[in-house]
Amino acid sequence: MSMLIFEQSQQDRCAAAQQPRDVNVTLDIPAHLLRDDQPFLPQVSELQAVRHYTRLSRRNFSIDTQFYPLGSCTMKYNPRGVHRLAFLDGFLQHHPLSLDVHSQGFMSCAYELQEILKTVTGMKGVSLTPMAGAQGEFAGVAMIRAYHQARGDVARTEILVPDAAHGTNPASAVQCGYKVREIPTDADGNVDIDALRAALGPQTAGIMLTNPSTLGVFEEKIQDIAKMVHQAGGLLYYDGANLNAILGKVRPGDMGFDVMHINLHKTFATPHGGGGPGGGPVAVSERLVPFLPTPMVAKVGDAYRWLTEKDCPQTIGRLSTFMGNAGIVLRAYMYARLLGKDGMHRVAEFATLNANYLLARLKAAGFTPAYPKRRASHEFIITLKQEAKELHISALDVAKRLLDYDFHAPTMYFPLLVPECLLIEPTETESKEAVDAFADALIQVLQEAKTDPAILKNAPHNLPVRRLDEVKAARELDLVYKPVVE
Amino acid sequence: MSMLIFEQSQQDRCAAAQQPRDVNVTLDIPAHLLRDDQPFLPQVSELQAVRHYTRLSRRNFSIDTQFYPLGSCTMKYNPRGVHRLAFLDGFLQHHPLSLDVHSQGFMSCAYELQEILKTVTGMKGVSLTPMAGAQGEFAGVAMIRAYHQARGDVARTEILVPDAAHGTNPASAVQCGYKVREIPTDADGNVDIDALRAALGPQTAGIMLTNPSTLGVFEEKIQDIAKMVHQAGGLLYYDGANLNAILGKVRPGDMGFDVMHINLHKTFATPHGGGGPGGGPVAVSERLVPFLPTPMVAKVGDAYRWLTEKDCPQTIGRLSTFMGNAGIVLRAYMYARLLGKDGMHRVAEFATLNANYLLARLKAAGFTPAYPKRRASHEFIITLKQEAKELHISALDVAKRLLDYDFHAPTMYFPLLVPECLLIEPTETESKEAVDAFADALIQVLQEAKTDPAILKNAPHNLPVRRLDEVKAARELDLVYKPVVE
Amino acid sequence: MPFIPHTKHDVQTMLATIGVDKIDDLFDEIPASLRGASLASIPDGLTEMELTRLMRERAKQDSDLLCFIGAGAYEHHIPAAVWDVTSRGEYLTAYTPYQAEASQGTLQLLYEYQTMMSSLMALDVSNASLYDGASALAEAVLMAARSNKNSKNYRILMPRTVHPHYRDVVRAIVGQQGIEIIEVPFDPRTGTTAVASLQKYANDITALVIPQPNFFGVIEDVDALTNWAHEQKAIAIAVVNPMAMALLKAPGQWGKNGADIACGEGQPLGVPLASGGPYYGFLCCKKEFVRQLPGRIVGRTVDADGKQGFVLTLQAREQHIRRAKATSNICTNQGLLVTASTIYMSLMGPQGLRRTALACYQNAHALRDVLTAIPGVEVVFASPMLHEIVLRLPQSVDTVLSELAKFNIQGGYALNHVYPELGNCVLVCATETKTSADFAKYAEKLQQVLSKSKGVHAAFEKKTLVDCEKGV
Amino acid sequence: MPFIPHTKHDVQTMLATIGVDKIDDLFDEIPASLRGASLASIPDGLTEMELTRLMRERAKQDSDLLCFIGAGAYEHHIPAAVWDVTSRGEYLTAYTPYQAEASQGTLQLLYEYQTMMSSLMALDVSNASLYDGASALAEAVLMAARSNKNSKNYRILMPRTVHPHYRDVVRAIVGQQGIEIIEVPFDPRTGTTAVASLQKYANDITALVIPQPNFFGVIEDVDALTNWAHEQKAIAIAVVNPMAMALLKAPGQWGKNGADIACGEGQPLGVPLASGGPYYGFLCCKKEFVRQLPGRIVGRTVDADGKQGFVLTLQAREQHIRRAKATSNICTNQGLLVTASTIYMSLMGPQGLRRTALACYQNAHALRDVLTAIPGVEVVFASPMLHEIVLRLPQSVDTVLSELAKFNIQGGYALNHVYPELGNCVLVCATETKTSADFAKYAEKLQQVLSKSKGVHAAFEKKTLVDCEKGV
Ligand SMILES: Cc1ncc(COP(=O)(O)O)c(C=O)c1O
Ligand SMILES: Cc1ncc(COP(=O)(O)O)c(C=O)c1O
Repeated sequence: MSMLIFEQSQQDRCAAAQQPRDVNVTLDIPAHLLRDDQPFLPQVSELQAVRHYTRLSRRNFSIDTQFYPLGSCTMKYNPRGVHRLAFLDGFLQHHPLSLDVHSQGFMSCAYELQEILKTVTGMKGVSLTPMAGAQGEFAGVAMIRAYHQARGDVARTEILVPDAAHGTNPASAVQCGYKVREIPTDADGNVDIDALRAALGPQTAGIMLTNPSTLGVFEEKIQDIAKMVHQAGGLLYYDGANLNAILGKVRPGDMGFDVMHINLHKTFATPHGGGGPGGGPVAVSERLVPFLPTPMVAKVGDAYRWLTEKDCPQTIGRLSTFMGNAGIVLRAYMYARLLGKDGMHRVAEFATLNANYLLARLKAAGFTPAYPKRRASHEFIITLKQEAKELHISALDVAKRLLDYDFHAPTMYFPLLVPECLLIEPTETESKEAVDAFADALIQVLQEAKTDPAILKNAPHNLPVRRLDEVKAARELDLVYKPVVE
Repeated sequence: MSMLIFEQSQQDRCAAAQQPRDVNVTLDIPAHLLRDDQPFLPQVSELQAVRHYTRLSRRNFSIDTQFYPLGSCTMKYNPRGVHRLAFLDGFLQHHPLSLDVHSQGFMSCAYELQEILKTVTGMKGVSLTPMAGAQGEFAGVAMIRAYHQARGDVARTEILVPDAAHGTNPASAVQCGYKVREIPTDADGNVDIDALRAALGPQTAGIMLTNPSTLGVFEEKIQDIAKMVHQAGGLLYYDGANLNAILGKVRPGDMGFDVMHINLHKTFATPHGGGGPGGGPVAVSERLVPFLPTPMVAKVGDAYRWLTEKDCPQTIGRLSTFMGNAGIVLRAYMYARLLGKDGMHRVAEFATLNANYLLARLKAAGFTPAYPKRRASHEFIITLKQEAKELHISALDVAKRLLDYDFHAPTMYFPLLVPECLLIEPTETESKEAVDAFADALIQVLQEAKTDPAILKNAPHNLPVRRLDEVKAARELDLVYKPVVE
Repeated sequence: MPFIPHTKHDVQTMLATIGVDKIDDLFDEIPASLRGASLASIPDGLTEMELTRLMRERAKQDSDLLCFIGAGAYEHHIPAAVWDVTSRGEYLTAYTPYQAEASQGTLQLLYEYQTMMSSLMALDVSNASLYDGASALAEAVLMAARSNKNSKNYRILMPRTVHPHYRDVVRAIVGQQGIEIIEVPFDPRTGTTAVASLQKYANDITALVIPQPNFFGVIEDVDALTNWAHEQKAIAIAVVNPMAMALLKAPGQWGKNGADIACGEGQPLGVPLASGGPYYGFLCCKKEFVRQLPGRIVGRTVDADGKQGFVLTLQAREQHIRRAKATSNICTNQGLLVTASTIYMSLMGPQGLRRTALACYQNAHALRDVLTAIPGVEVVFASPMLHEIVLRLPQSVDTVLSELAKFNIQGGYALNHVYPELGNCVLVCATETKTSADFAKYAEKLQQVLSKSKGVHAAFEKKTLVDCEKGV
Repeated sequence: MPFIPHTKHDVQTMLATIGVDKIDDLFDEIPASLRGASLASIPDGLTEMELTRLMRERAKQDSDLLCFIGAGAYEHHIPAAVWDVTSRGEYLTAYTPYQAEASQGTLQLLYEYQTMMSSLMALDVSNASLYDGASALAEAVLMAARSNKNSKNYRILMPRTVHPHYRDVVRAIVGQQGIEIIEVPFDPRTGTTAVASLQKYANDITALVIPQPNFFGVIEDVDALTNWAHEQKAIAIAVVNPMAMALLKAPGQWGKNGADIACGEGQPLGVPLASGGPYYGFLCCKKEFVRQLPGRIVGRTVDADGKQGFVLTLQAREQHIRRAKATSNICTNQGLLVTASTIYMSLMGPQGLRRTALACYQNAHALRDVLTAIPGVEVVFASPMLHEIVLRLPQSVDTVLSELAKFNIQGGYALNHVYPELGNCVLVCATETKTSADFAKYAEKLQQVLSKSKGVHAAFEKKTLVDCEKGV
């Protein structure tokens, strides 16, 4: 049963305990500004609403119920304690425009997170306000732009982006008014250094990279790249989506990056929430500090205060109504405190251990790694190019069939340059048994592909719905429910 | 997957954030009193535990996910707000032995609930401590005994119980040292008055009744019965399990009852929790007030204080370590406040409306009510005696098949006197649509019984397990997991 | 209409189907004279928003206390995951798992619980919960009385070191069935039950109750007591703090043959203080007693396809089948608390539970040290203890506790009311949740309270020991 | 090792399978000079118990405040069921629903959300969320710039009655793409944007932003503004409080043809204040703009058996497909908040939402009455309002708010910093959560504060109106 909530609605029904009392008031608002129809919201009882949304939830996969080897997404355990503590009254009922004197509790957490992020990134300044990775990218590139402009260096119109980059990178660069130039990848998954050299020039504002890259391998020549880009007058942006691979082991600041974001919902384990909210704090080297987005938290003596546009005249400005996803900042802070200094580097170590172990098992079973000579970072790529050719199955089919085995599918078809790819990231919080069970399932699916490919083609079979028609969805747009008039 | 938690356990694994720090302490406890083996508890990560118990939960039916027409159990909506508010720090972290000055918040709620229960029952005194209906029955019968003893009336050794009574009634009477004598039911579901008259005598301590009875009909001669029992020197106990049928409409005190319990987890909508906790406050008429179990809450001026054995020298004593299921008392109080005076009688009205409507629909579809001449109260009985004979299916088969339709089964085989019975109670919180859908399903199952009885016999088909072997469970007792030694 | 979904139109349709005009007609079998209860004194209904405001005020009245009371209910760290998962609708709003196929979640969990609890007690089997610790002890006593065919007279030896409320409850419950409870005094120096002191009752004893740690926080010589009981052909009933059993020898390991029955309060395992409940009672026993065990029991079995599954079993012991002949009248139990405890034990594991007990031990000793550094504050019993200790104060314990209350410190449980012989004594507890800052705060305020009222209370004598030896 | 389940034995087996000796070998492709980040300044890890203690202290510092601040974030009653259900692991810990078959819960919910939000705005379609209200307005502006083929110069008219932070954010975001934001002053008597005042900008306007209610809590004449925009062939962008749309005319109903795009802050619909986030931005539009709509969109379709199901659709607008040519760079959005809002709207229904708006109206007026009864406290704008109002104080607003803070009263938002022309003015809010007792308390303390410091502040003049007319 997946009846829509509207189909359970009846005129004049309501969740009565939730309705404010009827007030008898004469409005001094002109009648023509008042609404005279009733918005089409459900009219259901409290039990109906609770039951409907409880039941709907059970039609989802989630970390709390399934293994989620989703490359680039770092789907790891989201500590329940952290979620609960963020619901403490003092945090939850705290108005964002409270005076500083009424905000010291929250500000102390934000301030300390700023400091922790500086340490783990090797950077000099941090602003927590960006509300997701993509907004962090926007902020970062905007700072690159502000930096060049502040120096009168106005001819830099291009941002370089490897072809393996996540879609947000070019999109963010464009949103900052830049042109995007793609740099190819070499056979071992590294940036093609010659192509990079050729692309660099006085028009280069900077380059956006993640390291390890979205190909699951560490960019070995990163220091050379940094030197080349800097010599050309450009700056280096680090896409922090893969920070989990190196947390506490290697620091982007030490690699030569000037600016980066951190996906709190990945490395710092704040829950993904079915697509958000996340957090995308930015960290910068010395020279970009003046441009950080506001507000930030400063500590003066024992007290904390907000830094605003007034304190930071060169800031790229404000990116959110208040200070970004404050509750996510709080959760990331708590997670950092739970890990502590020892816990940080274990994240990268065990994420890498799990990935390399899973890779070893899959290799042994006959799967083809995209970069067979390379170590896996915290993730790695399997290409099903050959299986696709021989067995006429696709990465999509394998992914859908995995769902039947009660495993979330890996990331498919990203990065775009690897054909029929699965990007697999087990994360450090999954046990060896879980990783083994996933490997067994994938091996089993490969076996099925050989003996009974139809079972893949028609997968999933065990889920609330069979394979969905996305083409129909896009062609015959049905984006809002319209009641059938009787 | 329903792997046991122990099967996911590994020596030396743990949920590290939950472990207290290792303390280095020399114990001055004699070595022979220390444990030298490790208890067999799971050794799992936090994610493993959360995932395991989250997944397990999904193998349950519940009010939040299904309609539950479970007669005698009053499975209605348990307001989420009430549950959440009971988790406020001031309630949750409050020690039961706190001084009165630190307990005024809780005590004010308990006191007001006592008053509300007096009003809705028409009784003179209330004690909240019994922890479920059965303990309330125990307390009630113990008070009857104490009453007779206090009057030197020591020859009363028998408690009368109708044959339709719930099993707790005779069991509680026995636990109070009484002999139980059963009274038969007449053809219309009433107590057989002649049999009752014959059974009454100087040995009669009292009678336990519920009204409406567990047969789903109102005992029409209740006033006569009260008079007869009282004349014989006995007292009347009201089993409050069916209070939902008359809440705010009729009061047990007015019917002539001397003592009763109230199942807070039924009428007052505290969640059943997969089998508890509940609450079974007792309410009594004037003459039993001195015997109420302690502690109770008294109000002195603006302050609240505990009444203990010292204040109540004739009390039957203490039934729980502290004051019973305090958190359930709190929830029931909140529910009562949400309903308020207007909400109370609507409970009975709409519970009765739903039951009679469902009965009407089922009658029209050819089902046989156990008492066709009677109105349903908040519940009613269907007997499948005829279907059993003709189609060779049982009430059990119908119940199991209903599970396939995503409805919890009604209560089966209770009361014992009606063959192949289903005791059906929709409650007031279910919508007409839900009641209709259930009726449709039951009608459909009856149809299946005619066309394809095997589908019933082998039901359920759509649940995590097929029909379970209870005989094997009782014969080859497997009550604790023993690891397979490799 | 809170929680009632019926629209006017629904009501009309439904009444028409039934064939009556109005809802009140459905009550027409009820004598008119009985109808129309007056609810005038009940307040008007509140919205959830209004209720929230009210309850926040109420809760606040009892908030922000620094608690050193134990005495049967203990403040422990509870991982957030415990109640987050326990509060899922599927656990919270499910009924008793009579329909096994639709209740595999709860049933498997209970089977896991039984396994954990049996192992913690080192006994063969466990039931799926009773109401609370005190009523579990009452049930254990009844169980012993039913089981012990050697004893004719239903005589139960009950040390005074057992929680006084437990003793009250046992009296209230088993007293109705002609069982005699004989209270055994404690050794005033050690605060324990000496085997020697039992000897005079050594005649037709049905059962001996053995607490560990006992109400005073003191560790009893459970081996000797268990052996003594068995020598008398009495049943040995352990009543223990389950948390402590990760560190102390468990009932099944006591003496030569182990205690026969173990029971107690499950609250320390993941259940919040919550004004005293809901908690749950646990009850374990050797397998030969299983058919006398009251309460629900889950067994593992198979389904029609041979797949593993779980059901309630041995139901023939229970009231809904056996009625007047049932082992107990219990029906609704404390399932949800067991759910929480099972998740709690899974998160703590054997190491976490043991470390918790050790942290309690360490903190209780640290608290003892800082409090007894105050002149006039003394340790009463010279015995090993776990997380609670009896201290004698130089002034009226009730007054001191009231004064401490003004600083929002809950200084402990005054013993004078139930143990008159322990006049100025207080039972003080420190669990793993407390810090040295907390101890310092307590000590500071206690010192302040004591010095303030020194003059007033100089008249008080230390007559405790004398009373105690009289065995009041 | 918090959250890492590996036993020593696991690690050994895994390393052996990989064929290396130790974990560090797995990092051997990383230049040695880069390895070994110093984490010395990060504190040691905490257990959850220790963290709980710490965070309770922190939270307490910001607790127990009586809040009359609105200014873009509103304290409303949120039914407990909203976050109880939203916090279920299946919503909380799910990823973006790219694998549609494994995400039908979230997808159906989003489809329901789109339906509710479109209807609340009286527009055809809604996306599935943006970051927050301010960034949603920035996206709306970008959308208008992409869509309006009549306008060449990307000129956006932005009334100063729009939330100042929204204006800052729009500048920071769209400023990078050469879009000009022209700020329009407000009428100092009414606090609204007069159509007449727009006329001077009437040349190649891309879009006009129309707030309702505006930042001052005042109700704008949205019909006139919308019609004016359409006369200029400009796109009308509504930025509204969604709660208010249950009472006030909705964007799609404004003027002759309705606003084209509506956006705003979703927080009032079931999202707690929480220091400013996470909230979510909503964005709705007429259907002709749907391919310019940024963010995720869910569509209804069928599965291989023809059964109804839901998928993300029109993904070709998004960065993961269209990359540099995407409608926006947004990827992770604010899904969980939409989950909460959808449940909230289901529980409130049209009546609950409308009554909430009415209760706000009533309370704000009651607060106005009690505060303006204090000598020197005056209403600034003579206009209808909803739940917020600008009041002029007889003394320095910063000082007064600081003094009120000492009584744990949050008296409102000081306007002098962003509107220097509104010198001593404060923006005060009262939602349905406040009671007359709250208003009385505020009034009492305000009176007390004002009379205490009267002497000191006598020198202040009322120069507000003058400044304001200068249009600072
Ligand atoms: C490599 C990479 N970069 C950037 C992003 C964008 O981050 P967000 O979704 O938080 O905006 C992602 C998110 O999946 C990513 O995987
Ligand atoms: C009629 C009746 N009486 C008594 C009881 C016992 O109540 P409890 O389960 O709360 O002990 C029940 C419970 O189902 C019942 O239905």
